[in-house]
Amino acid sequence: MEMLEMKNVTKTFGGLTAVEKVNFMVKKGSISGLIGPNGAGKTTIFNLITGIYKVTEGEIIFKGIPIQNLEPHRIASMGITRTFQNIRLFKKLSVYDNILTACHHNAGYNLIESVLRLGRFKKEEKDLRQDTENLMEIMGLAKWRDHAAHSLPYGLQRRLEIARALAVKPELLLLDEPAAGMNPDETLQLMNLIREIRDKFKCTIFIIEHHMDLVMGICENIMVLNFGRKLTEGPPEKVQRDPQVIQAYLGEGAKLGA
Amino acid sequence: MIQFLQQMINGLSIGSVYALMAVGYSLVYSIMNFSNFAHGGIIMLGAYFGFFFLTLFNWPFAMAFLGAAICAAILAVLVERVAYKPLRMRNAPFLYFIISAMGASMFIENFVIATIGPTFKTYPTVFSREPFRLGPLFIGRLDTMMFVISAICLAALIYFIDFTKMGKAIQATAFNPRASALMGINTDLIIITVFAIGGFLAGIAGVLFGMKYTVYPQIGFITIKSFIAAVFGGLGSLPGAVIGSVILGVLETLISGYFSSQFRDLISFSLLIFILVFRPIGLMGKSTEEKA
Amino acid sequence: MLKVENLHVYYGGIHALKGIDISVEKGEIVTIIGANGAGKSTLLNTISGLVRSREGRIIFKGSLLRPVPHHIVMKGICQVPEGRLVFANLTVKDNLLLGAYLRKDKNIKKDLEKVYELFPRLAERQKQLAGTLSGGEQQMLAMGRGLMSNPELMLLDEPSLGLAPILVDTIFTVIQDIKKIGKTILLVEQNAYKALSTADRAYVLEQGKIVKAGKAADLIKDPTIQESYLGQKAEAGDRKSEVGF
Amino acid sequence: GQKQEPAKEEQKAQEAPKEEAKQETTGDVVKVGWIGSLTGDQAVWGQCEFNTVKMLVEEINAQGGLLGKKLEAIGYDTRGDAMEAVNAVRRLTSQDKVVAIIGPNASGQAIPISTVLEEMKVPDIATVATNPKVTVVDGKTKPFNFRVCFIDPYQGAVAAGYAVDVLKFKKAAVLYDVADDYSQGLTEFFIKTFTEKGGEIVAKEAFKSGDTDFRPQLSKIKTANPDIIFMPYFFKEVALSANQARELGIKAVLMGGDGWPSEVLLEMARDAVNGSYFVNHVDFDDPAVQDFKNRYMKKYDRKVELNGYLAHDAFLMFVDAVKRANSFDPVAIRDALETTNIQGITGNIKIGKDTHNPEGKEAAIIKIVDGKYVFQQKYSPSK
Amino acid sequence: MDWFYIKGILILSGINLMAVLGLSLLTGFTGLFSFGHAGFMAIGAYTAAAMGIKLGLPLIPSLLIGGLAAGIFSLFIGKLTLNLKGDYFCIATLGFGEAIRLILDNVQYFGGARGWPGIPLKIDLWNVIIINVVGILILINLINSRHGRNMIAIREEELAAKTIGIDTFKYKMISLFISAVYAGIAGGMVGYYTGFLQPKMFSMNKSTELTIIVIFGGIGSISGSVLGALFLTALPEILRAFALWRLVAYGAAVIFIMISRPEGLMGGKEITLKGIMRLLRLKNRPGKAAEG
Ligand SMILES: Nc1ncnc2c1ncn2[C@@H]1O[C@H](COP(=O)(O)OP(=O)(O)OP(=O)(O)O)[C@@H](O)[C@H]1O
Ligand SMILES: Nc1ncnc2c1ncn2[C@@H]1O[C@H](COP(=O)(O)OP(=O)(O)OP(=O)(O)O)[C@@H](O)[C@H]1O
Ligand SMILES: [Mg+2]
Ligand SMILES: [Mg+2]
Repeated sequence: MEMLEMKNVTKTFGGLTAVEKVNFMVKKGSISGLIGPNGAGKTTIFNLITGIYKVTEGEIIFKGIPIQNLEPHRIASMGITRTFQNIRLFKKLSVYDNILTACHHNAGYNLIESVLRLGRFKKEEKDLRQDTENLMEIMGLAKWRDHAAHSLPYGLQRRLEIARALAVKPELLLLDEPAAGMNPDETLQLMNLIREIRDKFKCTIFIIEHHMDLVMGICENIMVLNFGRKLTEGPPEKVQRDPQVIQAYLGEGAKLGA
Repeated sequence: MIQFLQQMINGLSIGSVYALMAVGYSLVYSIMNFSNFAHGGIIMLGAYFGFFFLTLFNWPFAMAFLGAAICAAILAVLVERVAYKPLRMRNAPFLYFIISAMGASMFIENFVIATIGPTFKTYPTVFSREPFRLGPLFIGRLDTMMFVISAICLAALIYFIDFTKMGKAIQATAFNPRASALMGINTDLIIITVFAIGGFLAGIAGVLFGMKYTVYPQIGFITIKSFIAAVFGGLGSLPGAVIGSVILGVLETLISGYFSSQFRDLISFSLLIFILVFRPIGLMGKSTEEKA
Repeated sequence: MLKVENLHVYYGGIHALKGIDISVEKGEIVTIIGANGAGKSTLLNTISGLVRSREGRIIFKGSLLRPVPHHIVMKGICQVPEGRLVFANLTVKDNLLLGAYLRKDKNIKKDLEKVYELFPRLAERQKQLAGTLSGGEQQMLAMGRGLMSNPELMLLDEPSLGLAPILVDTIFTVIQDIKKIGKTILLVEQNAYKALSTADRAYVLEQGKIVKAGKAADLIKDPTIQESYLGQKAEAGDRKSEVGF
Repeated sequence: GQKQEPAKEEQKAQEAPKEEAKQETTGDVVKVGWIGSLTGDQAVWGQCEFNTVKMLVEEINAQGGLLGKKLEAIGYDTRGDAMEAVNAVRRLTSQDKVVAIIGPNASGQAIPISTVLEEMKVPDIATVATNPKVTVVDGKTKPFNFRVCFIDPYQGAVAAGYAVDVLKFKKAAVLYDVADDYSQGLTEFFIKTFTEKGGEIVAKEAFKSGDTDFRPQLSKIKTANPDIIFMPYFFKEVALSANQARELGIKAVLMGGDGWPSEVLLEMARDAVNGSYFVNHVDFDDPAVQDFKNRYMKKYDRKVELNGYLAHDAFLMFVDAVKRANSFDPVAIRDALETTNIQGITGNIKIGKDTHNPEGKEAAIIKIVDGKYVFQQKYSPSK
Repeated sequence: MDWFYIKGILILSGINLMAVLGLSLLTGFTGLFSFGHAGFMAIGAYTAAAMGIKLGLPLIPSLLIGGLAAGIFSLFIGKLTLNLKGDYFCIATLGFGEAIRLILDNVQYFGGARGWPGIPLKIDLWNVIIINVVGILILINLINSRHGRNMIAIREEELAAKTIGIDTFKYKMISLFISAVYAGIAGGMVGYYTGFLQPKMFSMNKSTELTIIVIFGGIGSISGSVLGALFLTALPEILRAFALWRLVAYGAAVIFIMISRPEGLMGGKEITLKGIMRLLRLKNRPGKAAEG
């Protein structure tokens, strides 16, 4: 069953075609990867899925509903969230508040109820706070509870961004280079974390990454993008032996290893 | 028809007044990314310097003009040192700069009121103020001068910012002072330069305004119009600021002349807001689809 | 050539560097490895004057460095900062030319061509605003900009961050090339394996302190280093080759 | 004869306390308040008023004080803001315990302070607050508010009456400041009288406080071809608009109100305003006026603005009321103020009991001839 | 000092505070900068006064209707302009504020520029305090709910806020609406306190004054706004003795605070009951230690 389907998706910036006629499917419950040389259009695809950019042509279908050109917040409330390549946390807020803010969808009390502190407000707010505590625990952030987001080390900031995305209870989670700036050991931990997330939160995950250890280690299906077009697609074993991929992306070093 | 032509001339000359302020103001804006509300104060000080050089020291006009511009430049730098630099050092958000600028503007204006006094000072007549006549049309002499001077300033600034190494360094510093420092750019010097140029232009505007309108502590108030014009023209774009100014001037004139002078600002503001709704980055602003 | 003595740096109450001593000789590649938040970037930023130290001395070519960034660049030290910091509002070409801001020689044009040769993608995008480049393209630009300043000592902060594997190789080749023309390099990298294979010497930084130093070739074989920085627990080694590194 | 009297009055005012000073215990200080703009765009007028009050207080003290007591002037800045004016009056009446207040010079501040005055029972004499509602609202006289100037309807009627009846003009244009209460008031009453007398308003154009360019409006006025342009605003704008009118080739006679008189007007627009008329509170050639003008000039080395004359007369009203009440009790002063009938330098001031305005105070019509203010006549419009 | 005078200052602080609270939500918590809040105050003031005088409603309903009128107006403005960014929005609000004033200047039914005297006096210290306490409580509850947090998220990082499902436009609108209601109520209080309304009272200076207070108090801090309103309303009164130099000192004080405390008085922190308790306990501890 398909979680996400891209049909002939194209995006141009002025004269530049960043993404061209891309077709791809993400299976429900899978971990899929998106790789390709720098500037291939990977982040752009994420921006299209999350509604930050408007699609020039083509369709993006999420659980059977076309979502291209919906407002980002609509798409998010339908169940797609993401992290950013350049970290975008609520910098001055604490770790706790970053996550708590993102939990807002799980409560339904309205303005009046919050201003008058009615029963529903109190109950739901308590739940939100409990959710937040749980998430911090799972993501190993509890220790940093009251630290301002911007003062965390880089690796933890990435982790916090994932936690914030999870707070929305997404069905599809998009991770844009989650391992950037991590050393191999940390990358390994991250791999385990991503698997754990998929199992615990029952969500589908779609990752952009340049760390091949990670991509090849956890992705079930990988799309390779080059110059905005799909180069190939398939399981890791297939993709990493593809001479086109080696030539455009992995480089000669990969051949030696193989 | 004659009436219309005359009104267009009126509009252009009002526009040049706005433009003359807008070049200096917009320069600082485009570099520092905040509205330097003290710019009006510097214009006013420039006007006073020019006045005193001409009347107390009996300097020849060219010398007084230059002297006033230089003094204004120095004062603009002084304001930067006192009111903005400490904020810059702490990477304060732009709101704090704006408040500091408001404080500075209040300080400057009232300092002048308390020392020089609130009275109006009339510039000595340096040259004839007779308007040029073109058949039945009247074209102000000072207005023409302002128009030409703002055009020259604009051209010079565009050249300086876009085509010189220093200009590039200024833009780089505007974007990220830390990274600029890593390029070997003396960011402090760059910012001093920007404020000095801004102040110099303010001084020029000040003397011309003084001659046109007399000198008084609130003469800088009209800067608010150039602020509006600069936004309308597209923030961060120097030609945008000037074109915005001219358009605002013409627009106001036509509204006063053909609709209602009572509701002039209401109509012109509504039009501007209306245009912004369709073009949210102003006339010449650069479209930037935010990159995530 | 560069000598850092007993360097202490604080961020407010946080003691980020706790008495660092390192030295870099002319023509060497020295790398610093360490976990996230160890203080690597802080060290580079202190050398280039962006961050002030509370205690300690930095000596470059025999004279004390004043902690003023543009002054330090003038002396011949150039940093390629972490997180790229390209000038988003300027074009690619202008970014590169700003790298050569302090240079007055006639080779600027030639060097520009060299950078384009190294990163053909930048040549294609000369007129594009740097802010709209992809992450990796920005990283290339940052590196190219650093090269344009033609420094004696280059401080590289995670130059391979966000780059495609093929380009990671290129970057390390470039680093070797720079060394060949007599420049000195201080390299901070997360990709410790690559860094140690490229460098002559290495320091290991943990929580603001140097915990190990030595020849890179020796450190790469050190089991504790292998475990905590190279991600090589016994079985991981196999996977690495399987994946193709 | 008339011209000699104010001087005499003043002399008396200054001599009388001398004798009393010996009788009562000296050393006590009685405070007189003043409010107005010392800062902001009204500062020119405010500073002149306060200077005048300070000078007069010093003069009285030099002659032994009033009812045997020394006076002290306490002035507070309002920067033209109504709320500030309220606070300043609160402070004057409660903390400083002044016996009376002089000023402010704008109706927008004079109206809101009345509630404080009534609560604290301290009288106020406004200088140039010309809106009728300063002293009377909905037919009720405000007990503690007085003023020394004539009001907008009167001034507007004088200007319009003079233009139609004396100058025989039929077509008038009005340019006014839409954001200014004074300007709007004069405009309203000028137009009313002018049309009542059979004249025609051919153009009514507005600008906004702070504007410096009036050519769009003037160009439009030019096409309406009026005999006279009424410009009811202050001299800086008058100078600018007059110059611009002439630059556009407009030949119509210009006319204005008491916002006009100032040296600056003549310096800035000497030729442009040549032959214009305006309504004034004083005849500048009056000897009594000369005396005050010279004293002010000597003390401050600045020319006195029109507000100074009115502040002078407001102070005179206060001194007169204190003497007649023979007391510094604010309520007694208020009662005495209601029956004021003195000769000031701006004319005869007879306060109406129901209006608290100087009744029948004649306006002076001044013509500008070759850079001089030439008194034409005292004028009040015929009914 | 005399209580009568202090009471005056307190009432004025209270009126300012009400408007500042609203602006604090918009600027401090949602990160939108407005130069037109005096316009909302004006709408509230004139509506509330009309309710009282023409319809004979009592104070509180009049104020609420005034606030609501301002709020409804803000919806129109917001619909048009909330998509604009930074200074563009700022200019739009400035234009709106000035436009409102110009309309009131021209509406002779409410006295035009000459003002509207004779509004019954119904404001005293007690009802000012009650209104403000209610206003503060509402704001605190709002800020500490998901709705308030969503607004803060917009201030911190709008794009990220969108991707976690926050309808940023809607929340900006809510924020603008509530802040306009507060401003409208404050405006109503002005009329019922001074007994007089005049468009001049709601000039751009008033808007900037409010903004200065918000920033001065510290962005994103309600207690900062309270302290800021008290302090900055009292400051000119304290400086009365300086006469001519009063606003010079005021301007200097604003600059000084900005550069020495660029986070504002409270710097985004709040004075809370817990905090005060903690502080007290800290102070007590050494004492206890000495006992033991
Ligand atoms: N807003 C924009 N305006 C103009 N060009 C853009 C814009 N956003 C992206 N591009 C261009 O589109 C291409 C694809 O960019 P994208 O960010 O998707 O690359 P990417 O695959 O994520 O690369 P990387 O791995 O380096 O992050 C790049 O060449 C980039 O310069
Ligand atoms: N501006 C700052 N304010 C406060 N703390 C900071 C700041 N910059 C860094 N730190 C802290 O100083 C420590 C060292 O940070 P630094 O950036 O030097 O680490 P790093 O080794 O470069 O890490 P990474 O591999 O993630 O880049 C960290 O604990 C970090 O949280
Ligand atoms: Mg990318
Ligand atoms: Mg680092």
